[in-house]
Amino acid sequence: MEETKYEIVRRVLIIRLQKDLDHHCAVNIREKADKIIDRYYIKHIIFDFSKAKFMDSAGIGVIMGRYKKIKYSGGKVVVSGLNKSIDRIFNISGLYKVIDKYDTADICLQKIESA
Amino acid sequence: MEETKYEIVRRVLIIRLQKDLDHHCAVNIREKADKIIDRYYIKHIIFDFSKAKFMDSAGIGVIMGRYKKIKYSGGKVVVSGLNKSIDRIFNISGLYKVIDKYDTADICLQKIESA
Amino acid sequence: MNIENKMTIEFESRSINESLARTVVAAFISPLDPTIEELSDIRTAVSEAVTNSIIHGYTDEIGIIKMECFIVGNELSVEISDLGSGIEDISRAMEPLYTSRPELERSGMGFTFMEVFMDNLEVVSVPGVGTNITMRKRVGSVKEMQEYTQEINHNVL
Amino acid sequence: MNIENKMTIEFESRSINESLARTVVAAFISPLDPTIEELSDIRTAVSEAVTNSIIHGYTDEIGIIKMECFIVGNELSVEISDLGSGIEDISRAMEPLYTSRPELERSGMGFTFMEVFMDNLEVVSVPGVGTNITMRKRVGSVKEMQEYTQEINHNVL
Ligand SMILES: Nc1ncnc2c1ncn2[C@@H]1O[C@H](COP(=O)(O)OP(=O)(O)O)[C@@H](O)[C@H]1O
Ligand SMILES: Nc1ncnc2c1ncn2[C@@H]1O[C@H](COP(=O)(O)OP(=O)(O)O)[C@@H](O)[C@H]1O
Repeated sequence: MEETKYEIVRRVLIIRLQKDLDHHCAVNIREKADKIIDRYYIKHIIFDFSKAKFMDSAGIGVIMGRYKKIKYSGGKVVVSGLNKSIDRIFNISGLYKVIDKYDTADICLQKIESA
Repeated sequence: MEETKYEIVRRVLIIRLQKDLDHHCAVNIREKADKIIDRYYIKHIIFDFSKAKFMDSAGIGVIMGRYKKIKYSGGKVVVSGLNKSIDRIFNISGLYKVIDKYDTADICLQKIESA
Repeated sequence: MNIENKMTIEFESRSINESLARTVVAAFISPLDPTIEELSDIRTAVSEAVTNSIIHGYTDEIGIIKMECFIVGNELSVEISDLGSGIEDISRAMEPLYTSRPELERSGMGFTFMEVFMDNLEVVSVPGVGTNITMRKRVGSVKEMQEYTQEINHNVL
Repeated sequence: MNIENKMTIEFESRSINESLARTVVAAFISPLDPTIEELSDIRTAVSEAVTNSIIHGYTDEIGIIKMECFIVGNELSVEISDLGSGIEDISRAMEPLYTSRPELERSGMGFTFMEVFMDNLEVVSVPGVGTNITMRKRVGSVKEMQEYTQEINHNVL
């Protein structure tokens, strides 16, 4: 089973999700991400879904949770590579009101750093 | 769900298996193949497994059944494109004693027609 | 299409079994030849109900979750039940964004997704006894509709 | 590795459910991170037992087949049972190439595959009552063995 990948570029954390973002995975991601955020003074977060196939409402919790954590220090959460089903979950749940979407993690990084 | 494909080249029937060759599919393949064999005076049969992922002992029945049907008129059954697991089933069951294997359906056709 | 089939699976309330439940329901409906969207709708709805039984129904203990699936014609019905804590106030529980466990970063969108992604949702729950979720969805109906529309267009032209 | 999990699935004896049973067992063992070969071994053995319940156990009627799976440590155990015709002579049934239904092109290799592909096979059957097949297999053991061998080699060098 593929594990979620974490990459740090300057003060941006890129979380590359694998396969499913459900409650089972959410628990691990939340813990791991928060450790990295605190330890490496992370300002912005990119969730890259290009390898993810599935997300349910537990994913909303993970994303909103990280958003709340970094927004006070002016950080942004952006997402990339969503398939149709995951895009629909984002739409229905209203996540796009606070979170921007781009095609790839690279574009996310450019947008964040040029903002 | 992908359906098994049947192709007739001169008097050779090429059966292109999709996904699983289990008892469920075996029932259909047996019926369809026998109709074609009788109707089009089929002499040889190629089972192409290049799109197949799984075979159990029901597959042995289908292959041996067709072998018995055409061997009296000097026909041959040859197979191609087996993955490791299916190759192992062929080995254990002794099918290779009466059935030749080649890499692709095209090579099977050449071998049959040049024999 | 005239398919009939049924199955029941019981599994422990471990989060690893959320993906098991999704895979099982997907495999069970594959004879109906669902669209990618229908598959994703059903997988999501099942995931929500099973996760709820794990988190809210059984909280910290390991209990048994039961999922019964039926196909009649082109309709799937799925029943997911637990013998856990039950729900005190079902209508409040079903409100979008309501969650009793914000500390777990629950979004309160579980029931909303079950309603949106399935044709029909019924919730029966008794505090201290357990919860039973029944969901129904016609599968392949989009394709039938398209064929139907094409037929109509054809007739009009 | 210290995984524990269990599940039970009951489904109708329709041939369409042969692939369901394989998919379910594969999804159930995925936390054990099986090799492709182990997955294929287990899928084949389960397919044989389930097909037998459908063809031999229930013949032309629709009955219920039960599959119970357990993981303890890195061992899978699968129990497949039917309430069908049962087997008169188990040792003859288990002989390679023996089949009571050659007219269905059965090869008589089902039990042989279950034995070859699993570590352990037990057959309990009572004529007129039903049949119960229990199979066990350590999963991931090949990888452990390889690591062990590497360790030994390392120690020797
Ligand atoms: N199986 C269940 N057992 C007990 N309570 C439940 C169950 N399912 C749902 N609930 C209650 O209903 C509430 C709303 O559920 P839902 O809309 O799925 O949101 P969430 O799971 O994010 O809290 C839950 O917070 C919980 O209090
Ligand atoms: N579940 C079962 N119920 C009744 N009879 C069975 C069952 N499983 C196996 N048998 C008997 O054992 C024989 C051998 O089984 P097997 O080795 O799987 O070969 P095959 O299925 O090809 O006949 C069958 O032909 C049948 O007579």
